[in-house]
Amino acid sequence: MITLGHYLVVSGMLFSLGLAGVIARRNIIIVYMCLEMMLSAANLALVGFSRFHLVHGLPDYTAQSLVFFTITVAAAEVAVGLAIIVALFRSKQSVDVESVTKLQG
Amino acid sequence: MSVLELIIALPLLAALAVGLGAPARAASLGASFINLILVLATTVQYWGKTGLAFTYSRPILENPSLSFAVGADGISLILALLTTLVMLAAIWQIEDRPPIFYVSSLLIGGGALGAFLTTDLFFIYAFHELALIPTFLMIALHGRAEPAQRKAVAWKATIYLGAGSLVLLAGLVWLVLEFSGGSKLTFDLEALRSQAQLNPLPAAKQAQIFFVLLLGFGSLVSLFPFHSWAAPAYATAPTPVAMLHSGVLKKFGLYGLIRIALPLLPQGAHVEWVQNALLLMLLGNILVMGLVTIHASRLDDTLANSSVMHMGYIFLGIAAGTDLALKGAVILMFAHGISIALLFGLCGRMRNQLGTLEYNKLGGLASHAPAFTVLFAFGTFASIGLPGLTNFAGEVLIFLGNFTEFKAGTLTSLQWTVILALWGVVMSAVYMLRAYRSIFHGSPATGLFMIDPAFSQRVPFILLATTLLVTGCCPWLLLNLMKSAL
Amino acid sequence: MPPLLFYFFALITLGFGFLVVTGRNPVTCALALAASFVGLAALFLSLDAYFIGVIQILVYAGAVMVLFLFIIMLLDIKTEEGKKLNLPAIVSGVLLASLLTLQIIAVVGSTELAQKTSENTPLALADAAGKIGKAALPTITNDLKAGELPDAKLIGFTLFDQYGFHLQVIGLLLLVGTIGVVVLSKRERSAP
Amino acid sequence: MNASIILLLPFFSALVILLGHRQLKGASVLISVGSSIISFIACLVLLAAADDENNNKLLLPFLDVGHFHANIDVLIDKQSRGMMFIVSFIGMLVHLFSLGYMKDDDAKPRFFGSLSLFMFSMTGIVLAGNLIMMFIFWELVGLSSYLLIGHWYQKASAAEACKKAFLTNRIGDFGFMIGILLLFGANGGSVNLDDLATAFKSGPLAPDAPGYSAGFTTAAALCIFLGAMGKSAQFPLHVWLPDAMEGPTPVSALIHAATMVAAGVYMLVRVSFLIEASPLAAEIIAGIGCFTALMAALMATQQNDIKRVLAYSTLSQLGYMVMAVGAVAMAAQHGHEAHGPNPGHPAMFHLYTHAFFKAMLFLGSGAVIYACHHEQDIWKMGGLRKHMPVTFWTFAIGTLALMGLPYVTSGFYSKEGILGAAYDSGCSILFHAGTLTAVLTSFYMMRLLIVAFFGKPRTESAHHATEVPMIMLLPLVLLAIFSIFSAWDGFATPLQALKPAHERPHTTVLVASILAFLIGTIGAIYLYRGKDKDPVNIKLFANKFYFDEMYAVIVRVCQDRLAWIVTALERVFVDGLIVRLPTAIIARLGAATRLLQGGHLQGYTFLLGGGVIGVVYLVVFVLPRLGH
Repeated sequence: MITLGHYLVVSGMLFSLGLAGVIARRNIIIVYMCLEMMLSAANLALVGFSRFHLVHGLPDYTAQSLVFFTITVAAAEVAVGLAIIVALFRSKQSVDVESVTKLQG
Repeated sequence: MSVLELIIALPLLAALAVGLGAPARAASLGASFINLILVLATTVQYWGKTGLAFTYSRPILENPSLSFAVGADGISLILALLTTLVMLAAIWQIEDRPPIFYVSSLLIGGGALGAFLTTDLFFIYAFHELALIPTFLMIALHGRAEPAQRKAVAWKATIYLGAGSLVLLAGLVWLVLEFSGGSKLTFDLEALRSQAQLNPLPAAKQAQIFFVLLLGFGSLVSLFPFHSWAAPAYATAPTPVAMLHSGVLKKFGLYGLIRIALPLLPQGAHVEWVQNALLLMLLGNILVMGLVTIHASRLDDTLANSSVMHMGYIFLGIAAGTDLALKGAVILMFAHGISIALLFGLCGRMRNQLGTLEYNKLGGLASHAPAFTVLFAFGTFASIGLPGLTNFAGEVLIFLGNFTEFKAGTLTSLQWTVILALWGVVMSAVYMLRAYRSIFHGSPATGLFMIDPAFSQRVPFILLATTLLVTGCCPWLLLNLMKSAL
Repeated sequence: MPPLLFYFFALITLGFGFLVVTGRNPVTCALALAASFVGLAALFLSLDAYFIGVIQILVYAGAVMVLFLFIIMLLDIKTEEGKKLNLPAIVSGVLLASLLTLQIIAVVGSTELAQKTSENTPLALADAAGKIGKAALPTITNDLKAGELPDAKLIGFTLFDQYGFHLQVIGLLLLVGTIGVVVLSKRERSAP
Repeated sequence: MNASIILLLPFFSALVILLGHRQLKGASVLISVGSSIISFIACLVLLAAADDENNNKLLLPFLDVGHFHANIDVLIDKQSRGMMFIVSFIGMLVHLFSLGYMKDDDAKPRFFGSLSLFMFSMTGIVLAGNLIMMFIFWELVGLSSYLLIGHWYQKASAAEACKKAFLTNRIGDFGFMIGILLLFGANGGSVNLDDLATAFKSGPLAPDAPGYSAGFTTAAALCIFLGAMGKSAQFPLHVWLPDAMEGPTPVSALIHAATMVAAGVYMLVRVSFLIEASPLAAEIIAGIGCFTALMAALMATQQNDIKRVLAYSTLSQLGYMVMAVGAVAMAAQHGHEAHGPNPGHPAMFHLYTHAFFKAMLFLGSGAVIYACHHEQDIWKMGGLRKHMPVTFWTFAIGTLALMGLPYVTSGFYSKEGILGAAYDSGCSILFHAGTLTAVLTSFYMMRLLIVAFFGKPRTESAHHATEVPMIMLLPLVLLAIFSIFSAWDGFATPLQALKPAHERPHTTVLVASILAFLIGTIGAIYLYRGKDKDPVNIKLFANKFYFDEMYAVIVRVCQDRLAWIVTALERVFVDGLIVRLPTAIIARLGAATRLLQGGHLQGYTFLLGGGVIGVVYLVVFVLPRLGH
């Protein structure tokens, strides 16, 4: 049977995939997509927990509201992020991560 | 208001006055001259007394009982005498130099006097730090070599001595904590001393604290492994600073060991591993630095390294810890201070007139500058340890002090070290006579010649040379000051 | 929800996720991401979170992916990706990912919480109505009595009942986000 | 009282000369000569007192710490009286001689100041009551010999010679100090000579005392002997004496013939109780003395510089005396006390006769050099007999005394005494080597006499040599008288004390010394009569067994090379380890931290991920096991 563990494992694998993508890829857009994947992996875990942690016999909706908030924040973030990428592209003419080392310590 | 406070305050006030624009040479010379008279008067007054005299205490803090307490016994008076003599000589031989020279000499002298004459751990440490700062400044600003190297040497000395003082501070704090027993923290040396008699610490702990203090004081005094700051610092330091630091300030570490470490931690030095470590280090001082000095090819390097080497003998006296050896150590501190100051002063004068101190470029100066040669001869033969000059009395007492407890059959490790250290006496003769021979004897090198300094310039060196001769012929003058057993 | 379907959707999500990470052409990555989000939404549904599942598809698969595609097209990013493989980065990425997955599997495996399945934690819809308390709206209690889960209503209720303030903040955030986007993407007239 | 006059007068004269030589101009010479005359008169008064008990008076406090006292206390007994007479008498004569010899020297005040300093330190050694006082004056004598040898310091050879002399003496003093320390420790903190003597007989160091170790006594004896070796130029430390001839000749006469080099032997006789206490040390001392005597005699046969010949003959005679000290100590071991009623010691007897004729020979050679305008090579002299009759006759007497003309000269009696002591010492080699040295001595002295004074003048300067002024002849004549009569019984009463008992030596010794004299003389006459060039040419002896070269190599390798290596090591290890290593570590750390803010994105995420994994691992796996 499908246990909570299965869901958590899937969310973990999805998260590590996203993390690997962020680390391995050089194109900022792809990095950004992997970031979105990591976020949604977190959502999966949250929904999993809300289903299996019952409050008055019902799924725990606080978790789901948190998922709701994450989704909205992710959306806002994507918008701003892409705007930055556009501005970046205009000044550097490349989306390569290596070129963006202005913030060197 | 004890006379000692006046003695400490005088040079610091003079430094302030010179800083604010008073005529530099007149003020500083006057201050150091009066100071010498005062110290001589107090020594005469102290003649025959034992223990602490002229004590006066101004309490400052209650809980960690801290007070600006002054007091002097035989040892601190001898060292105060050394300080005032060398300070007068160092200041007198400064000629047409910016006032910073006078201010720094006064500060170093005043700091050293403060360290020797106060009986409160806190102020002993504070005055020593006060005296260190001008040394670094002067090496960095007016050192001998070109700026880059001068800065490097100044940096090295600062960090080294800073680290040394930190280790020392750690040791002192540990010591004070150990003796406070959790109740009232006191920095007063006398209180600590009585507490040490009442309930002495266990030998193992004493050994540990003693070792930390030894490392702290050792690196201030260029004990063997921690000596690499000394030679370059003295070689590049301007003459008055070199005279004062190697002659006086370096003795603070040893004074600290004798005044603080030995009475409070009597068994500290005799625990097996501490004694072996100390003996190895001081042998390194004597034998290794002896060879390094023989290898030096310039006069200032030789003098700087030789002052590091002579510290070995004083540490030998402290390692022995017997009454004879400690008094010998104090006399040798006094004698080495005067002789090294004399030599550094003359070496500075030579550098100004000749421009170079390389042995192979010099020669035959005696025929041109006889008075200078005689003064240099006094310094050379004193630092070799010729009887009739003070160094010998100190050295012989230290050697004898190590042989008081003796069984005919076996030699303890201490006595074997003395026999090895004795070879240092031959080595010091080798490098000093080589220096003397290559500078003064032989035919004059082309172009390089030196005329005798005018009488007024010779006075400080004559002053130091006569002290060496007088206290050399009758060392009982110094010994009677230290009647009380150490 | 039969296990087979779960595995199928899990496979879709992870497969397309893998495709996103390894894809050469950004466009293919973007579409793969959309597909992976759909798979994910299916998983949400399997967890009786219908509202969230729909939202996932609407917001993520819809809006976010479209935005990405739009940007990719706008910036006309060629697939010059294949120039050179940044080997150390890839290796470290893969290494870290596998380490993390192993760790998660080990952690999940070791806790008994993970053993819960939808069978052994059934939703007690009937008695939930009583327990939910007076403040609940009649619509919710009627649906509960009728035996199905008014998911959207319940979420709405919790959102507006407990997290009202947070909603305002989120609203404000979105507003600021949009203004920021406008400011950022304005072309500087006076740029030299 | 007069002991303090003898001791302190020269010190004050030296001090006055040092301080005021510019104002005093010529007067400083008179002060120094005056002080030597007054101290000689004071010494006569001291001898006249002739109160026999050994009075040990405290003159000056030096070091008193608790119960330890090391003061300038004076021990006056037969031995120190006799030695004091020699020192002050010869010192006065040398002062008078150098008035003439150093007339045209521009640094006269410095010369006479150093001479007074020497008289002060030599008197100090003679009158020393404890070993530390002896050590103090030991080094002061070393200093004055440094100043006197290096009088003409402009000459590079003189500068090197005085440095060499001081350093070799310093090595000797190194051993001497260790000996003093050992005795100081063993004798419970007192180094007074009388206490030590009693300690060896009955006190803690006596053979029957508990914890007695023969090894320790030998070690102490050999260390003290090392001090004597440095001063009396015995075998390993003999290299400085021939080079010391760089100094003016009166200096050689006073210091390197009569007094300073004899200080070593004087000290050995002073501590003879120590040497007798350890048989092994006695044998070693006798061996070294005998070897030095033989070696120096061989070297002397091939020297061409008049002063070098005399220097090597001094070395040889000193070897004789040290052999005598060893032999007497060995004889004492075998039970039969060698010397009779009065405590004279054959070594001391030879020392004081040798002091007279050797000082006379050196002053004679000084007169010859002065006459031949500073020419020192005997092959450039010749035929001086006719030009300088008085110098010739006094020089001849001195040579015959040194060679030991039987029954006439004092040299014969004292050499016979030593050969007798060697004979009864129970070790035949000593006696045979001693006789061989006697042969060689008469050989090279007769060679010197013939080549320098007989035959015809070989060079212009020898041809024009004229007799030296009266002031220089007076000391020569006086010393010549003493060279002959000093051994006769009635003559110098104070010196009688130094003569050993007169039981007839064995006939073999008598025959041997006469034969040695004859063989040497005939050999020399036969070989060198009327020759202009040295027929015998043995490279080994001429180059002094290549000791100087060997020592130069040893010094260069052992000291300079080692110094270079040690400096390099010290710079690498100590400086490196304590200074450069920490600075390098800190610099490296700095660089590493800079890496963290490298600005590249992946780095951050990687570290982030790594951190997460670390924390999870820690929390989930490690902590529970640790029991938190």
